[in-house]
Amino acid sequence: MAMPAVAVEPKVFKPEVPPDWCPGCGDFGVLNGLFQACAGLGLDPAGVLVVSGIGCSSNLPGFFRSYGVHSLHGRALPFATGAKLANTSMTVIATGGDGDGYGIGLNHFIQAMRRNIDVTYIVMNNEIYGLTTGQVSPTSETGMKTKTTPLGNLEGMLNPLALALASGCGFVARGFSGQPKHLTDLYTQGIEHKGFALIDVFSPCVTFNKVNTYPWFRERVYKVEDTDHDPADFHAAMDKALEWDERIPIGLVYRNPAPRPSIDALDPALQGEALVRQGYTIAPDTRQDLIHEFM
Amino acid sequence: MAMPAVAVEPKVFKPEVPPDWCPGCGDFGVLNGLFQACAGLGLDPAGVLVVSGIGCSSNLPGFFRSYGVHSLHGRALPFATGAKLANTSMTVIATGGDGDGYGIGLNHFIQAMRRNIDVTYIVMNNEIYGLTTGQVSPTSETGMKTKTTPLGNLEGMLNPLALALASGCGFVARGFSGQPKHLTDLYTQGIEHKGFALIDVFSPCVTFNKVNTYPWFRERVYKVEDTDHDPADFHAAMDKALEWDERIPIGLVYRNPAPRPSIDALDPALQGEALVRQGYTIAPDTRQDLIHEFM
Amino acid sequence: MSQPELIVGVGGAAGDGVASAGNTLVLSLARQGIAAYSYNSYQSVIRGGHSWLRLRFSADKPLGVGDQVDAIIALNQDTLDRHLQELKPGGLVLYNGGKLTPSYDPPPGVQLCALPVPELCPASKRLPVMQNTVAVGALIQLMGLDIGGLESVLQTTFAKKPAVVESNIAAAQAGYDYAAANFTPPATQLQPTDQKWAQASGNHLFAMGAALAGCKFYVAYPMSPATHILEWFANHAQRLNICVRQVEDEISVINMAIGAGHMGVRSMCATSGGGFALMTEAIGMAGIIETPVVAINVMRAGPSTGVPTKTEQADLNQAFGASQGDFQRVIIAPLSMTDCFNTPHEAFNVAERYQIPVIILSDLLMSEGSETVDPALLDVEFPIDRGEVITEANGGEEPYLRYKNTPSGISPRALPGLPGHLYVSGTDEHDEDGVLISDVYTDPVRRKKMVDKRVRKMETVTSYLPAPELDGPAEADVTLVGWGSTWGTIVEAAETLRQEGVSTNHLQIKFLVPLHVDEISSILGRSRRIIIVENNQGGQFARHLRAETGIVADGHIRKYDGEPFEPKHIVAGVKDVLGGTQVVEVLSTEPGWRTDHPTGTSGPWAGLRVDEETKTFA
Amino acid sequence: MSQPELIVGVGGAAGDGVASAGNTLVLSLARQGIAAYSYNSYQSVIRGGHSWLRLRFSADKPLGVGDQVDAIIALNQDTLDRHLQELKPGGLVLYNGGKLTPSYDPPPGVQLCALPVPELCPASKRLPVMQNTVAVGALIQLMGLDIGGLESVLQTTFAKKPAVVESNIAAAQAGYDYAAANFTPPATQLQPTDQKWAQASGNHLFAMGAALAGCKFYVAYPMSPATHILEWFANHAQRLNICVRQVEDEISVINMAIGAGHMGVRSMCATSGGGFALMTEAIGMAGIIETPVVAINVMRAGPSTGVPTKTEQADLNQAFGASQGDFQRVIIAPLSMTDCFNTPHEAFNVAERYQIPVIILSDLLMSEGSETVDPALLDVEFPIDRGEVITEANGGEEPYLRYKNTPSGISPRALPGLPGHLYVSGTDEHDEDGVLISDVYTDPVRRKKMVDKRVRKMETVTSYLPAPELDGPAEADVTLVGWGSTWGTIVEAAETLRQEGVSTNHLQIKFLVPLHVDEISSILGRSRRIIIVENNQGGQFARHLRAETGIVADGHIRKYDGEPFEPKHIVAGVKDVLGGTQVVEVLSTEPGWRTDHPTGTSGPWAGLRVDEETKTFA
Ligand SMILES: Cc1ncc(C[n+]2csc(CCOP(=O)(O)OP(=O)(O)O)c2C)c(N)n1
Ligand SMILES: Cc1ncc(C[n+]2csc(CCOP(=O)(O)OP(=O)(O)O)c2C)c(N)n1
Ligand code: SF4
Ligand code: SF4
Ligand SMILES: [Mg+2]
Ligand SMILES: [Mg+2]
Repeated sequence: MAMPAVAVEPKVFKPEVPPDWCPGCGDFGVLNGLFQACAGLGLDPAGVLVVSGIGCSSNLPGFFRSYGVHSLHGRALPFATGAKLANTSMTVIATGGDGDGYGIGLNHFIQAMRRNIDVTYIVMNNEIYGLTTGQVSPTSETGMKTKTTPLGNLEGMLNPLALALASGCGFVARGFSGQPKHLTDLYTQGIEHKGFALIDVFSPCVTFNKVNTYPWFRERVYKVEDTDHDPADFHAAMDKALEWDERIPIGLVYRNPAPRPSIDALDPALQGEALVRQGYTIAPDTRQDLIHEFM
Repeated sequence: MAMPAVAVEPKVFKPEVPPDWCPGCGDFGVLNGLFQACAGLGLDPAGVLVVSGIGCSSNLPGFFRSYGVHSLHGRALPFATGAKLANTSMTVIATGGDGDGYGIGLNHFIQAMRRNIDVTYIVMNNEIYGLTTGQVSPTSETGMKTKTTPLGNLEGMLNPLALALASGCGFVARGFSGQPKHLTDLYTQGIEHKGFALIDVFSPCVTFNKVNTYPWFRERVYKVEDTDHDPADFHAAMDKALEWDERIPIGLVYRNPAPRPSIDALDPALQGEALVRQGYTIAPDTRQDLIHEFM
Repeated sequence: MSQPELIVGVGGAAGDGVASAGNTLVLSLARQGIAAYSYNSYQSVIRGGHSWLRLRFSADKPLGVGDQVDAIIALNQDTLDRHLQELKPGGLVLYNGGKLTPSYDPPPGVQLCALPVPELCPASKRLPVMQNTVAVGALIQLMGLDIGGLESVLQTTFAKKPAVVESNIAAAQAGYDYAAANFTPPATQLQPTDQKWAQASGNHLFAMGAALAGCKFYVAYPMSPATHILEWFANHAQRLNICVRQVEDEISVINMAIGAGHMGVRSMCATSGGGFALMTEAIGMAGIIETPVVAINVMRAGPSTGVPTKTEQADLNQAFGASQGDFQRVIIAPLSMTDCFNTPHEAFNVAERYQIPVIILSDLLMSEGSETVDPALLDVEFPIDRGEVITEANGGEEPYLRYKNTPSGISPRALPGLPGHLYVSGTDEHDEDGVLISDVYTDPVRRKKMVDKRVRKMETVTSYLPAPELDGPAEADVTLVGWGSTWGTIVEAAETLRQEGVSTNHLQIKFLVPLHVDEISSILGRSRRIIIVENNQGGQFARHLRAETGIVADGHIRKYDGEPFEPKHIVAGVKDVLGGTQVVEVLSTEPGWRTDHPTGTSGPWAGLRVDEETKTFA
Repeated sequence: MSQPELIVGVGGAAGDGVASAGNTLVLSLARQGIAAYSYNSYQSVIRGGHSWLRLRFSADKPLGVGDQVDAIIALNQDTLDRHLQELKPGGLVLYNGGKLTPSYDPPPGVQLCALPVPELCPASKRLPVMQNTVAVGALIQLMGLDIGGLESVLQTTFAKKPAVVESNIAAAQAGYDYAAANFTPPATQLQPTDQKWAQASGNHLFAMGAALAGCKFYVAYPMSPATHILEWFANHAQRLNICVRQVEDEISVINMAIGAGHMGVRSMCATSGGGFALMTEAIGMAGIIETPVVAINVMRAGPSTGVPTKTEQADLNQAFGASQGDFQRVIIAPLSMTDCFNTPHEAFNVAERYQIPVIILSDLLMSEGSETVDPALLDVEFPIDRGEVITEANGGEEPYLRYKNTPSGISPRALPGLPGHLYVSGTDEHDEDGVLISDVYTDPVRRKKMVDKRVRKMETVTSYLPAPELDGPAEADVTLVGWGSTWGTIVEAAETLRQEGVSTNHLQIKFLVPLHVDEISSILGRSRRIIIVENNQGGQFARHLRAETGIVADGHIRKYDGEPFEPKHIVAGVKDVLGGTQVVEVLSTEPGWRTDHPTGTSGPWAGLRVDEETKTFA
């Protein structure tokens, strides 16, 4: 797909169907940022595939005008990987929630980073299971009371940024849906990054998470771009990833200055035309060679 | 189970069935170390449960005299977790391979560390799929030729120690089956640690991994115990975890100086008698209360 | 049903208080000895949308959701617009006349009961949900009941806020009095009784039933419509000393459950179809290592994510085909919410006695719907059958054979931890002592011996489990056959058919695997016309019945539009079958309805109508 | 089989070169126009253990592993001890007389052919595997064949090492000459022909067949016995420009495969039972989003990990019940290794035409065994049927309906990337345009419409797929019915039965779902006695056939001891059925065998004997 460098109108990506998220849900901001970023990059909706799992957040492809897939809970990344490998000319964006990506889908998340597939992964991290109406999530804070932890969560809180760094991810960022411009910027860089890009987004669930609310985040988040943080420094990035206190960093936490090529750039079968545009036939002499291996 | 502090003979843990691993397989060393450690700790075989997945390494419980389970590929940790929660008086050890624990079972591995279940996890990391005769593993080095990567592995190498640190694991160690005494020591500490303990063991597959052989490791490994490494220092531990070069560290890489209590120590239902020893009946007045909630 | 009954629909958006209005109504009537059955058709959005709760009341316990509604409480305009048309002749609709106006003429004989809520309850201006109390008060009056039940419920509900109690009681009284003065009560009036009723969903009854049956370990991953089981357990874990955990996925769930079961506790988990798919591999593990475990699959409309808030019975094939190879399992489908309470105890007993996995198939109708239950039925001490469990440490003379080849196929089970009985359980085929057979070159004899041992266990299961019994006259023109949750609705349809002169009896199957082939064949062998009723498209039970018994039904009544059967669907379906149709596919809509339950009064599908011929939208 | 045949067993430990000796033998004979079928019973250890490769040779292509062996090459003492007893009268055993001695008397009429290997090939002292070449040379002589084929194979095999070629040819010649001078050839002698043969396993033929059918994406996680498909693809990925990936688990595998299929490439994956269990959830996704994908389940003996190196046909229930809800799928079980070559092309065509998941059921026998194939059969260009795919960008006048409610149920498919056809595919129930139905309050009409649309697709599938045909006389006393890999062995058993005077015909089923109910019912309706042969305990196919057609077989021949059927098992089984047994359970052992294939000559089970009555060990 030829990517016109000319920006288009964000409304190009707005479908007729309006989102049915709860009024005030953080996911609206996530979606708006994506309209902006794709428009800014001048993407053609027909050249974009958005793949999600299952969850409130995973309803996003239904509210975005492009090709889309609303797949299975936890399986957005494998689906997106297969799709990208089959058609490397598409811009592939995977989206979902914390339960989807860091709970049931965690193995795929880590391996996708290790594999380094050229997919931008946007996780709407509300630290709760929204669609199923308020159960504990791997990213729920220790001690948090939810429908399934009435006495408080006894488990540790999963740290997606630290895991991403430990998994060799070349682009690790965190945004906040209350800061839409900043978010758009992170998306833009993530989509442009050749290889797996993680954008974890604080996207408050106004209905079921009464702790990590908009004000809660507003009080705490600060942009690493406003500090002397060097996103090329792995150790500094790990420090940022571990910061979870009165101050919580958002922004581009890490970008590998010498990133490994993505798997789609390495696989010999993918260096010519996209697979979907290749013919089905194998030349008769190749066929003969294959047969002779059996003789 | 009362744990006699008195050491017993290692042969107590040796069953009649001899291991059928290939002669020279690293897993022999792993098993021997376990005989020694359990004997040194004076454990009673009837109070030990060893749970594995599927793989050459996962055959270990069959060669160890205690209660044992040879479960499903990748599922040793959930099985072991359920078993430990049901009977907290058992010493529960989970074992398996790199494919088992870091491939198909990776999600459980990360979440078990986050959950902090009191299980000691020994991974025989031979950087290859042994039982299925030599395919690439998540821990195979980039570029490595295997049966399924004839042109060399295109993916990044998974780093179990870094992931363990990023997942909040309180005890992170690496051993080498060529250094049995050191290994025994790590096991002993791991079993004694209250909470999840990871012991990743270089256990060469002499049949299918022609790169990461005994000599290859012997040339490279050094003990962090022989350096001024401070296992209480998270950042230093992360540095050790990332070291993979002419020199590769083994030993106790990290031990949280203020470890979180393990989940079995926190769950209110587990603070009395082990669940398996509790009666089945619910007092009539409690029953009445339950009914009244519906009225 | 000999006692008078009334069906009430409460409609509104999420946030309008539909569920709590319904709950108040049910509890108020329950305290006056009137039983209820309720089912909520709701939308898969967290706020807004539309929710339609149907409540059926009678002194005789209602067994299902019933047919058409007698009365509606419309909490918003949308409800008026959608449901006014559905009222029975003689029915009535209650609504806040200060806000809402019907947008079309009601069906003939339907009474429009506009409540001047702003005047009756000035507080409703600040607190719009007060309108619900006014309407409930009015409805109770129209049902012919005393207001005392409602007052006592309001007292319990707001126990900690006396001012709220007071204002609500005033609102209720205002509605009650206004209705008495201005509206005509329906012909049917309910009679209070002395019976006490508890009200609970199938999910909550599963949970409580399991706890009373000795469940000590419950693990799950949230999935509708099974999540409320987890939530009940989580809320009672500390008090009942049950280890309750939510973990990373359903694979972990089932493996933990089996791990706990293996150590000797009664261990259970629940999910819905997609989560159950992920559990299947481990179900096979439980089969070969012979570990008791109970897994509940609360079915919802599939395939795949499907319609997560709608009901269906289409996971029988999946339960039957769960995991590779031949192994032993039991599949049970409880027949009602009350039966959900008993099923875990039966499941645990059969699981432990035969050392097998047991799958329970429930569905959204039962799990999210609720019914009133005689509290005496819940006040039971279940008999516990753990099967052959070795509890004594062994002297060590004889080696212990965990998988001993006994005549019954059941090998006495020592629990890990017991001295003198060390063994390793493996998912590979193994010999009696647990040592793997798969690690030898070939061993046909031992392999067959061990398969046969496990097969033999099932020889006695059908006699251990109660056989199904025919309901109704021994001889009849029509035998209705159903399974699981359709029980109550079929009972009622059969009664109606008999009243209408179609002689009908009824066989409902609870134990699906193994099937009581002899008993069923002998019952159905005497049937003149067999009609199978199931809440799916493919006829999964019909296939199972044919596969096991060879019986081919004469007709099929199927429904797979997401909504549960109503008795009238079955009554009409039977007539269609008698008229020559083989497969009747029932649809929850009526020709002529203006909205056909469409998707909203605004949005792209607004105002669409069903083409009555083709059942597609014009 | 009219042409003479010889069955050879090659036995040794892992590392003794069993497979390469067998391969050399097969290729040598293939170059002289003699066909072969081979199957290896091996142990699940990487080194040591025991391996027993059976090779069946004839100018007429053998269709199965055959019955008893005519000749043995014993590469170690263990092989002599175990298998000497199994030789047919007139048979012979070749072994290194310098090392091995029979430990018991051979069966009457069996020739002991001790080769003085140390003298014939002094190099064997340094390189023990040289004994294999000596033995192969000797066997070729005894078979009545020229040594030229063997020489040419040795030349190709060691092409890069002339010295090795030379020493091997010398060793082969020494064995050949020694046999000519000292041993008596068996009565049966093979005749060279001009036919060219290729030799391949079912797994390799799957892979090549898929590649020739346009497969562009292959993804897998290693699992025996399916791994060789992945390895073939990995080795040919670059040359054939196929994206081949090994990923973290089978869940990822199937979701990636569906992701790729969704974009428009022909996409395939393979695994065995346990891995397939993990794939089931996504099979349902492919069903509802209507994405073509092909998943192979190479069955091995279950349940659970079971006996990973042994064969069985017991995953039909799992394939049938894969995933929750009612949806459309096709299940195909190829009939032979050669048929494995054709099956992917049929699977892709039906998957793409009907936009459904297709499950292929192979088994260890076919996938790890191999047969010779006429190379002309492999030199084909498969017809490609992609179904209705939209390739032209749309002007944009009419909105594109991805799930259009067409009369055929098939909705023309635009591939993502094409301008003007934007859509979102969801696993929730959706309307024709892809917009979710599950997000509305209730929509029975649209829900039913969409289910019905998908159901309708299957109306034409059976006519698209070839119906099974009866083999043998139209009228017969016995009709043998099998499915999948048992085809060849049943063909041979039927022939033997006819020769022995039992009039027999045979129906083999390849397309299991949907079943050609009409054709099968009409064929079997004329059968006098139906006997179903299947390689499992539970009779999964018998159940399926009864469920779909109502047909109840008169007898069942089942085997679930890990070893494949031999014709004699079926012949004897038919006689047992004719004698009144309903279910014959076949066991691969013979009363009186001293070792009954036990687990080793050392270790705890050494020297055990089978109690002939009880089939247990004394
Ligand atoms: C296999 C499976 N298990 C469980 C579910 C039920 N389920 C749907 S969404 C969800 C979690 C949602 O949480 P998250 O991913 O954080 O998304 P959110 O709704 O918070 O945006 C779950 C458990 C499912 N659809 N599939
Ligand atoms: C669900 C499932 N998928 C695949 C397999 C096949 N399998 C068995 S062991 C194994 C990997 C073994 O590798 P590893 O865990 O590293 O153990 P090793 O043999 O190297 O010790 C695989 C893929 C299986 N048993 N189950
Ligand atoms: S429940 Fe929470 S996450 Fe879901 S739409 Fe509402 S606010 Fe958003
Ligand atoms: S194959 Fe490798 S891992 Fe397996 S037993 Fe042999 S040496 Fe050990
Ligand atoms: Mg969430
Ligand atoms: Mg390994």
